[in-house]
Amino acid sequence: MRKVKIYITLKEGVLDPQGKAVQNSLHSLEYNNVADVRIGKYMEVMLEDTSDIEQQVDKMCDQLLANPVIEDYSYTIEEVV
Amino acid sequence: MRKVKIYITLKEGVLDPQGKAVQNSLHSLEYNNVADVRIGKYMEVMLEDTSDIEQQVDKMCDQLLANPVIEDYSYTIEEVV
Amino acid sequence: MPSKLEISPEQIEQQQLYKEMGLSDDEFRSITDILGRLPNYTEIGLFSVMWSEHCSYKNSKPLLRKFPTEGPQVLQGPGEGAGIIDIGDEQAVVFKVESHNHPSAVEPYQGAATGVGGILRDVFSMGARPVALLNSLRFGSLKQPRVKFLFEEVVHGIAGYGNCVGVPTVGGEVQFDNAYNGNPLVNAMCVGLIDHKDIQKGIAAGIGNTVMYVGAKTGRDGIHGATFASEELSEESEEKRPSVQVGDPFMEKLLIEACLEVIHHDALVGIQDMGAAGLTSSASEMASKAGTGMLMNMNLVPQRELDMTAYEMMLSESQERMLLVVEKGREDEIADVFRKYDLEAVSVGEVTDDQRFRLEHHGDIVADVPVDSLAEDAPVYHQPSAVPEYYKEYQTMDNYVPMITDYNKTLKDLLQQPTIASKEWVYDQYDSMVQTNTVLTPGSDAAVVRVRGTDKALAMTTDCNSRYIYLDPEVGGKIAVAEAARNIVCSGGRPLGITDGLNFGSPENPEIFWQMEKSVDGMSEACRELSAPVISGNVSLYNESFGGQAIYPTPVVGMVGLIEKTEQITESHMKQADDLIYVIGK
Amino acid sequence: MKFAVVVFPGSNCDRDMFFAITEALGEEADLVWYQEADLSAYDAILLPGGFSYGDYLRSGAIASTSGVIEQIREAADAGKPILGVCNGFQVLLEMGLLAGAMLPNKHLKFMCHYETLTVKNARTMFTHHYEDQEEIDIPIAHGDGNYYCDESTYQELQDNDQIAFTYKNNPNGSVADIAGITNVQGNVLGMMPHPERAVDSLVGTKDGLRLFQSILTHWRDKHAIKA
Ligand SMILES: Nc1ncnc2c1ncn2[C@@H]1O[C@H](COP(=O)(O)OP(=O)(O)O)[C@@H](O)[C@H]1O
Repeated sequence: MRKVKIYITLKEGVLDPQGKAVQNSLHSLEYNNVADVRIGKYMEVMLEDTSDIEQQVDKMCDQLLANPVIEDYSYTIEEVV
Repeated sequence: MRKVKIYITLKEGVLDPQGKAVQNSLHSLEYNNVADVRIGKYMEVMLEDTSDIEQQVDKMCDQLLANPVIEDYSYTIEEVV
Repeated sequence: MPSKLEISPEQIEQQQLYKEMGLSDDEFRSITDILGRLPNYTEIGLFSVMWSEHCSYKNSKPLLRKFPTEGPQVLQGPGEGAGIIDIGDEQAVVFKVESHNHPSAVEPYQGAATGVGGILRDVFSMGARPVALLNSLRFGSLKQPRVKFLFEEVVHGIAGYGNCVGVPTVGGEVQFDNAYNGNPLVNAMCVGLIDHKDIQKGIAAGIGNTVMYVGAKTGRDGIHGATFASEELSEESEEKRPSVQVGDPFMEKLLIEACLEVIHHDALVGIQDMGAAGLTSSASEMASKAGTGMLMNMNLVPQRELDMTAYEMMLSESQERMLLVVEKGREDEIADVFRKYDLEAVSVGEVTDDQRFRLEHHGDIVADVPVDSLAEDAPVYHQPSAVPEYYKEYQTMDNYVPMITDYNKTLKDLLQQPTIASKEWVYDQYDSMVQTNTVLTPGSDAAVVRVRGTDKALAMTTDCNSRYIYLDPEVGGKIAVAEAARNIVCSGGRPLGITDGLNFGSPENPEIFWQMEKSVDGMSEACRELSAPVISGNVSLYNESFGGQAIYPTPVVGMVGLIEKTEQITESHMKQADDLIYVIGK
Repeated sequence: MKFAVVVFPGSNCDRDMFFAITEALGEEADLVWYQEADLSAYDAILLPGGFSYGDYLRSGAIASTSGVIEQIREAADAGKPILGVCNGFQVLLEMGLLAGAMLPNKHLKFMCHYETLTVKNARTMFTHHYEDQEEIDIPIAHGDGNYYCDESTYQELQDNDQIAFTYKNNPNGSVADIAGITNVQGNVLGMMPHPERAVDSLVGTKDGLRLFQSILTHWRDKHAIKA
C-alpha cells in the first residue's frame, strides 16, 4: 500500500479570495508579520501498489484532482506497511 | 522571511463526505486500486521572522486556521531569502 | 453476554455509571424492575437515550397535553415525524420545527447544518417533498467575538446544507440578546407538500418482514448526543467535542429523491429517519407503534469505523440514515430503487411477534428488552412550579415610559439594533428561490410559496418575542401565536396550524418550569381562539450556560397558512410615494 | 422542439428547468438521469443548476468526468444548442467545453438575489430575442461564481464575441464582469444567473423567458418549421 500526499495550489497570478480573507483575519488578530496567505488543498490518497504509480497519480491529478486552468499540483509517495 | 506550510486534516473518525465523493469518482474512472481518500487544506503563510515563530504558528492554527473540534494540523517552516 | 472489554452490569450499578449517562437512581431501579435483572452496558445505553428528555419528553409531556391538537383540517397531529394538514384537492402540507441548540454551541457550522438535515428527514420520511425551510435563531451580544463567530457560522451552516439539497430557505427570524451569550438557539423548520395517498407511517408491521438500513454508514459521531442535548452546557461539553456529527447534504439530496421514489413501491411497509438516538429510537419506535418486536443483527449494520461495539452503533447519531421495513422476500426491489442513486439498502433485521427489542452481535444476543419499555414507558415527571421572584417584583413596578426628545435619533438608534436591523446579510446567503415557487422571498411578513399546478399558495412564518415571554410568559405566549397569525393574514393567508419549538432552561428549576407552564397556557389559548391547532413540535430544555444562567423562555411558533388564490398574496413593502398609510387595531 | 434536462446526482434546479420549458415555453422536455441518458434523441441539451456531487472537490468537477459527458461533447460538436446554468456552467468549464474556471465569490459567501445583466451579444442562438446592451433582471444563486480566465483567453473571448452577458454591478469578482460566455461556434452557452427562475411573473421577472424563446425560434428557423 502507498500513501500519496497531494498538494494542490492556486497558480501564481490567480487571485485567492480565501487566502486574502484569512490574511485579513490574521491581521485583525494582530499577527502583523503575516505577509501573504495562499490556500490550497491537501489530499491523502491510499493506493494499492501498481508498477506505474507516478504515472497513475499524474493522470488522476490531470483528469480530476486539479484543474489545470487555475491550479498546480505536486505530490510525494510513501510506502505504508 | 519564512514560508510556513500548514497541513490541515480532518480528525480520525470524522466523516469526510468530500473524500468519499472523490474516491467514488476515482473508482468510476477505473482507478480501482484507490483504497481511501481524505481531503484537507494546505496553506502557505509567509511570515516575517520573529523569535517565537513556532509558538505563533501554533496560536494562529488554534485560533483561526484549523477548527480544533474536527481538525488536526501540522506544519513545516522554511527559510526564504 | 456482552463483549469482552465491556463494563459489567455490576460495575454499572456499583459505580453508578448510569448517572453519567443522565439516568437517576430511581430510573435505574425501574429499568432493573422492567428487566428483572441488571441491564448490561448496551441496554443501559438504549435506556439512557430513549429516556432522555429529548426522546421521551419526560418533563414536558404533561404540558404538551394542554395544546389543542385537533381540527377538521388535521390529518396527522403530534406523534409521527411531522404533522399533516389538509389543504384540499387531495393535497396536504406537512411541517415541523426541530432544535439543534447544543450541537450548534459546540460546532456552529455542523450543528446548524445537521439541524437542517434532521428536520428535512422528518418531513420527507412522511412521504412529503420538502418545499421550504425556515429557521429561528437566538444569539448573545454581537460585541462578543465568540458570539459573532457563532452567528456567522450558524448562518453559513444553514446555507451550506439547505442550498445544496435544493430546498429554498424562505424565512426565519434572528434575535440578539445577552440572555443567549452562552447558549445560542438554532431551530429549523421544514414545510413539505404531499398527496394524501402518499402519506407514510413509521411502523414496523408484519411479522417476519425485513428491516432495511439506508444511507450513510454508521460512525462514532454524536454518541450520547441525545443526552448531551438534555444537559446543561458545562466545561465538560468541551470534552464531548469529538462526537460532533458532520453533515453530508449531497447524501441527503440523494436520500430525498430515492425515498420519494420508494414510497410509491408497494413492498414498502414503513419508513422513519434516524434522528436523535439514531438506530435506537427509529427501530424501537417503529416496532412499538406497530405492537411488534424487532431483532437486529449489528454485524450487518454498515460501519464507517473499525471495531464498533453494539453500544456505539445503537447510540451513534451519524447523519443521513433511514430505517425501512419491507415485505419479506422483496428486499431486492427496494434495494434497486436506492441503487440508482448510488445508495445501499442493507437488510439488518426482522420484525418479530414478541414485542421484544433484541440485538445480536458476533453471534451473541447483546440486548433484550421490551420494546415498549424504551419507546413508551419512560417516566413522566410533574415538576414543581413556582412564580419567579423577578416576575413578582416586576408586578409591583410602574410602567416605564421612555422620554423621547429627538425622534429622528431614537428612530435611527432603534433601526441600528441588530435585532431590528435588516437581516439581508443573513438571507442573501440562503437560496430562497430554488424550486421556483417562492412568491414572497425573505424580508416580507411571511414567506409565500405557491402550490404548483393549483391557484393556491402557502404562507409561513416563525415568530417569538422572547423578551415579552420573559416578562409575562402567558401573555407573551399569546403574543407569539398572534404575531405569527398576523404575519400570515397580512400576506393573504388563513392560519392552518402551528408547530412549536419549546426552548427553555432546566425544568428542574421550579421558576423555569413555571415559565414553561404559563407560556404553553398562553399559546394554547391563542391557538384555540384562532383555530390553529398544534400539529407538531420539539422541546429543548436545559438551555443554560456555564454559570447556570438560563436563556429567556423561547417557545418558537412556526405557523403555516393557506392562501386560496394567488391574487390575494400581499407583501409588506411600501409601493410608491403618496400612498396612504393606515393603522388598524388599537 | 425536444429538450433534455440532464440530471446529475445533486442537481437541484432540474425541475425548474423542466418547468421553464414545458410550462413557460410550452415545448417538450425530459428529465434524463445521467446514467441512462441517450441524448441523441434531443434537439437541445440543458445542464441545470444545483450541487452535482455536492460541489465536492470543485464545483462541477466530478460531474465533468461522468459517463454522459462524451455525449454532451458529441452534441456540441454536432452544433446542437447546449445551455449550462450555474452548476451547469461550472460543468461546461470543468469539461473544457468553455474557457476559464470558477473561483469562490470574492466575499466567500453564497449569494441569492436579482442582478441586472447587460446583454453583450444579442446575435447568438440564445440571445437574439434581446437587444444588444439591453439590461435584464435575472436571479443569481451561487457560491462559486467568480469567473476567472487569463488575459489571452479574455482577449479571445472578446475577439470572438463570446461574452454573452455581463453583470451591471459585479457581485462576485468575475473577470470583466462576465456572467455568461459561449464557445467559439456559439452553440454552447454557460451562465451563472438563472434564466429558468425568471419565466413567470408570479415568482419574479419574465426576463429569462426570451432566452428559451431564442433557442426555440432559432431551431425552428434552422429546420424551417413554422410556429
Ligand atoms: N412542543 C411540542 N408540541 C407538540 N408536539 C410536539 C412537541 N414536541 C414534540 N412534539 C411531537 O412529538 C413527536 C416526537 O417528536 P421528536 O422526538 O422531536 O421527533 P423526532 O423523533 O423526529 O426527533 C413529534 O410528532 C413531535 O411533533
